[in-house]
Amino acid sequence: MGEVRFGQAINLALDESLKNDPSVVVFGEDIARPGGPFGVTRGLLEKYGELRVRDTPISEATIVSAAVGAAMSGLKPVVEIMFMDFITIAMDGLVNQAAKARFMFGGQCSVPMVLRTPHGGGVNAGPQHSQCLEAWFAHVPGLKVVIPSNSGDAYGLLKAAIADPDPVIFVENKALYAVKGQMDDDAPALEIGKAHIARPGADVTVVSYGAAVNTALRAADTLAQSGIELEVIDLRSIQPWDEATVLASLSRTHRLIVLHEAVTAFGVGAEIAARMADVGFDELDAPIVRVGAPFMPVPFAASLEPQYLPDADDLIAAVHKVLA
Amino acid sequence: MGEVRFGQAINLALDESLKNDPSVVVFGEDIARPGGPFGVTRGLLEKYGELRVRDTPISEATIVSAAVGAAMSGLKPVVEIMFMDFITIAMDGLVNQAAKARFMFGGQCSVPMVLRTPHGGGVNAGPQHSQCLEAWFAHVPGLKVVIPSNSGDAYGLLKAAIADPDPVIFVENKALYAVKGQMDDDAPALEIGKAHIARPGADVTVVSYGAAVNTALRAADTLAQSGIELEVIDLRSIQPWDEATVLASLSRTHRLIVLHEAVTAFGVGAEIAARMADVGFDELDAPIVRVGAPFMPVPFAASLEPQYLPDADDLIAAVHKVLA
Amino acid sequence: MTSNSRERLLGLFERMLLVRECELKLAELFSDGEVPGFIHLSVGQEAVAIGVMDALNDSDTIASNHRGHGHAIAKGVDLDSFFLEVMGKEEGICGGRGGSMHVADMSVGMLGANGIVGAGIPLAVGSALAHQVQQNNNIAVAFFGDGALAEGVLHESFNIASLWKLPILFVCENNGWSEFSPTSLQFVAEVRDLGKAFKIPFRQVDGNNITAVADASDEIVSDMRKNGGPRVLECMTKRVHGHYEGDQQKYRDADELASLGDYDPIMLCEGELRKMKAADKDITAIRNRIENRVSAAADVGRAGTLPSFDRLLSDVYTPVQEA
Amino acid sequence: MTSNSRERLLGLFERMLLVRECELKLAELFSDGEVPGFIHLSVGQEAVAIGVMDALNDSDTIASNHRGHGHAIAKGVDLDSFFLEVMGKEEGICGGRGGSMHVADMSVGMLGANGIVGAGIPLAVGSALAHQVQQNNNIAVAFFGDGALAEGVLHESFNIASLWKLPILFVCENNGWSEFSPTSLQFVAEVRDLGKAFKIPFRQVDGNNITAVADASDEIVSDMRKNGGPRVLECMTKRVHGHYEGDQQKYRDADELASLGDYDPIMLCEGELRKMKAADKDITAIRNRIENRVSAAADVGRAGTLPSFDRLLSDVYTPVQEA
Ligand SMILES: Cc1ncc(C[n+]2csc(CCOP(=O)(O)OP(=O)(O)O)c2C)c(N)n1
Ligand SMILES: Cc1ncc(C[n+]2csc(CCOP(=O)(O)OP(=O)(O)O)c2C)c(N)n1
Ligand SMILES: [Mg+2]
Ligand SMILES: [Mg+2]
Repeated sequence: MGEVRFGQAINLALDESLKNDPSVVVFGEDIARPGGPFGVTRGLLEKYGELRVRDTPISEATIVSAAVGAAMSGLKPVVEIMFMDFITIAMDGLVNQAAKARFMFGGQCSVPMVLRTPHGGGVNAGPQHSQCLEAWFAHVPGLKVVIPSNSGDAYGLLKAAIADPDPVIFVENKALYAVKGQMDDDAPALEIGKAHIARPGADVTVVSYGAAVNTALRAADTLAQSGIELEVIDLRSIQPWDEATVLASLSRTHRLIVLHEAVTAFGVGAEIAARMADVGFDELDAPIVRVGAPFMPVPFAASLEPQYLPDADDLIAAVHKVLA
Repeated sequence: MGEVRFGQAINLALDESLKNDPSVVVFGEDIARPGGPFGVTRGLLEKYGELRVRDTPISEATIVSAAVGAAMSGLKPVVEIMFMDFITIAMDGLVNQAAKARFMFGGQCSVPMVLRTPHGGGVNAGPQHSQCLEAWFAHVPGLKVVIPSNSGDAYGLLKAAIADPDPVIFVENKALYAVKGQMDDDAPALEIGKAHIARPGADVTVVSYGAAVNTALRAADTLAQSGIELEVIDLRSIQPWDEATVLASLSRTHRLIVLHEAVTAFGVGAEIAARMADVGFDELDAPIVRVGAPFMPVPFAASLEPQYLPDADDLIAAVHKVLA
Repeated sequence: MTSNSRERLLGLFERMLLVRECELKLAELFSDGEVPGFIHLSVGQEAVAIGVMDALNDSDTIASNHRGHGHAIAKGVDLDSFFLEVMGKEEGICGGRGGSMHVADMSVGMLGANGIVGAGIPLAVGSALAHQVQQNNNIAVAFFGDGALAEGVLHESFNIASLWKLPILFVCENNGWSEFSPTSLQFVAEVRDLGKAFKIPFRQVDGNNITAVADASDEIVSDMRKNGGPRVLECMTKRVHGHYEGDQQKYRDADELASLGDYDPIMLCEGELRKMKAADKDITAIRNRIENRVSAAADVGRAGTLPSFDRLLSDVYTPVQEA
Repeated sequence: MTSNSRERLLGLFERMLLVRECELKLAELFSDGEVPGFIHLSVGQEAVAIGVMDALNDSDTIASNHRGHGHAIAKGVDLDSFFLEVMGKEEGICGGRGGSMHVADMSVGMLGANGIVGAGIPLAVGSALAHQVQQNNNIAVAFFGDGALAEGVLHESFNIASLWKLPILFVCENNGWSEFSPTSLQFVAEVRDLGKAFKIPFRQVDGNNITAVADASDEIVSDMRKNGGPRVLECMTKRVHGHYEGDQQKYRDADELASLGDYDPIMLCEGELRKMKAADKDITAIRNRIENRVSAAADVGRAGTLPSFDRLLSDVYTPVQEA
């Protein structure tokens, strides 16, 4: 299939899932007639009709809880929350209903739903349209959290998420939508919970996910010129996350950095670091360093946001720190 | 003043704050006429009247956002969310409004509000009435999170929280409400962000907060009999948390365990551990071990909940592990 | 009055009595320390659960709330499994992980009691959406109290249900109280006016009159199956016990408490049956049957095993199917 | 018609024009790449902001939404600080941290635009609660669009405001669209009927007629100051530009788009002024004054400095006062 944009890869995965499984339905704000605020759901209404592809009112709490009820009644809903920041309104359906139904009902049912939502900055959208809140969901037993870094993974992981019997939060970095990437029709199916070594390297393990993986790869290119080889691990999913792959890499490099766009404090990196400071302790030759956003809301101004967002330079500085 | 119950200490702090500051108001579900689901707000309506102490409808989202608007308009609201699990409905007011107002408005205003809410298990209240979700809020720049472990601290910290100019989530472990503890009228005022060494000890640092501190103290008593001395640090607040005190302790003991009732994965302990695996790396003589709840919703049955909740035995096992 | 209608009323009577006796038994077990946590009894409100469920099929779905024992039993949850669950036993319908506030039975379309006030309402909307997409002519029912009227999801759900013409019946069990506060201090609107605003046909019935509830439900549900779209049914009823078992209800007037007996749906139904000349022995037989059934179920509950922790982790996520 | 009413209308005209010209200037700056992020213009809706604000004092408070430039300017945010903010400059009213969707000015009771649809509504409820507790005779106003009607907080806020008789004016700016979807596919109820259900006095006005909005607001607000309690005002209006600047509006009928000019509140107001025999030179003087004012403010905006990152961390929390 060649190069496709990240957003289009998602569209293709939705299209294919709708085509192959009549129980898949898609709903969210402005996703049907208008084709989605980022154009990601374009054409689906025309192909699959109003019964299965619906625009909703601005009622996030009910949209998400309705997806849970629908999932318990035979459908596989894929719903969209337009910006991850708005998920604050829809937490009950995710946390108290979707995540717990299977467990608290003693395994009687699964809740096969996917919630797609864009996170991240880079477009000066300001403090209420840029947050990365995935750490919240990784802390909630019963939810899965998947975050692709490129078109091919977005396609494969979204198909896996829709096929998954449990509730999956599928997070799309909005700065990636227009980015092109390789997508192979005959790529093997992706499995949620398996990381991918995006670049092998012997000196420092860099664990990342989502758009930040690309930042890591850029830093790796730069550092390679001075003979430092990063091993870049793309987690692909943060709940569950692939502890074995990270530990194996750490056992080779003995140095660990975690990079993500979210606020560092109490972020996803904390769990990776904490876990490695336990099970990987004997492998560590240097402090574990986390690179993420500073502890503040995402600022709006053109001069502020780039400094706020963790970039390749920040990672390179961290690499020098763990190699010092 | 002697021994008072944890719930009564909170009542006294509310009473005193209402008495001394006319801008303090208290509202929540069943907190006025009925005196609160746990009796914590008893007598306040009678003393301070309907204008300042109000029962609300079951409208958590609006209760919390109204507190934000009121705080921006001259009041110091103290609102109650009856169980921390219900905070899922009120996230927007906290995360997108209260936490960000000061920053995104360029420091024009503060949002002096307190949200009181009980967390924790121990009363077989089941999966939707027992959660410890404080890690979410610690990840949100702009919020403070305070969690007392005993009556005296509850009193002093709640007064500090109400006096604080910024939004504070004040978390009360519901299993503590009936527990008595020392409360001194002339105790010095408590400062949010300062930890307390609840028990000094040379062998292992145990960092904890809330009711789990008492678990740690029990384990410390037991271990002391076999000559193992735990240093138990009561964080008192997890955002901000007192990194300096933890690091200083680690520099003495060289061994670190974090204990809390919340789910271990992506919990508060992850941040403490991650931070110490960075700034405290050279001090560490053993893996950092976290003791918390397993990755599942809180089960209901009498035989299940006690096993779910981390206890002194779990901590003792962890101590043996880091001393091995 | 036909013997047919008497037979029907006897059936409804028996089912209401079943709910009542189950809950009174639970109250007993609770005070004996055999029920962990807390329980909310629907004593006095049985006509709502039984009357509405009378109109439903097994393939219809319901979402309930914290006061959901009646809904669960009426929808057909096996009685033994019900007691086992509320008592926190391994053989319970939910393996003892949920308890009173989380009884569910997917096999009879009972999507769960709920610990979060209002949360069942949008779940039922989703279930109705599934019925609509699957074009299976089933309906979904949301049961909620007057207290839940104040939650925003009610408004959102009314809107979406009406906009999308979903096959959902909103049943408000208005018992005048939400916990320790009277409705008058909680909610200013009438459900009727909300229904009208959202263009959803509304009906209010005496929720303590089983015939009224059952007849209204039958009419509404057949109308829904024929014509589609949502409906609202408000059932005016009385909460007899405390908000939770053990609540002394000091916040209620003595007069109000004293009058509750006059509204007892089971007593009223029995009066009706006697007017219909139902035989004493039939009523006595029902009483005996229910008593035996309930005490047998309670015995099964008592004899259940305490769940073991080891199996728990495997139900957080769906186990991967082996190929 | 008195010269008094002509003077008043000239004032309203000038203020509407100020909002219009500011937004058109922003559109220009935006396409020049001088405004980061995205902006939502209220072109065509100016009569709502100006008309309502005409009835308010500085000490009254408002909470706004994503389409809040008009509200901010009308409430009295300093124009230079406004441009500086939307352009992301250090000297902006919010130091460039918020931008278009977060303009706020506490000194004039503007509690902020808001990026979360519906979120301003319960904030205003809280502000009204503060006014009530402080017994200061101020009122709070919530501005929101028809799209926000579908959010649950609206329902909760109507209920609480009515229950507690809070001094809050709910202003729904109904422009028929929420983003790219027409209201008819979003919300089935009439605001009027919701107001009635919640027992809040309701009024609907032609939101493109400045006199109608201003008169209604004056009457409502003086009534509120005298008699307390909430009110609902629905202003029927038109969104002329896209949802955000750059949106091509392909989803709107050509006819609808073509007709928008007929509803322009500024043109209508000018027609009204001419009927009142306002002098050409007065109108021209206003146009010139506004043009100069706006272009001066834009120049100030352009000349502003880019904020430096170092100061940011100190505003996440309130700095501790030294004793
Ligand atoms: C979101 C949420 N808020 C508050 C509660 C606590 N609570 C449980 S039941 C209840 C009152 C419900 O009243 P109503 O809906 O009328 O039901 P009833 O108890 O009268 O049957 C409250 C406030 C809760 N469980 N969930
Ligand atoms: C909670 C939330 N959901 C969705 C959005 C995305 N969004 C921004 S504006 C808008 C439409 C709002 O329509 P309306 O309230 O009528 O205001 P208008 O744009 O017409 O002025 C939407 C869906 C948002 N900002 N916040
Ligand atoms: Mg009730
Ligand atoms: Mg609109």
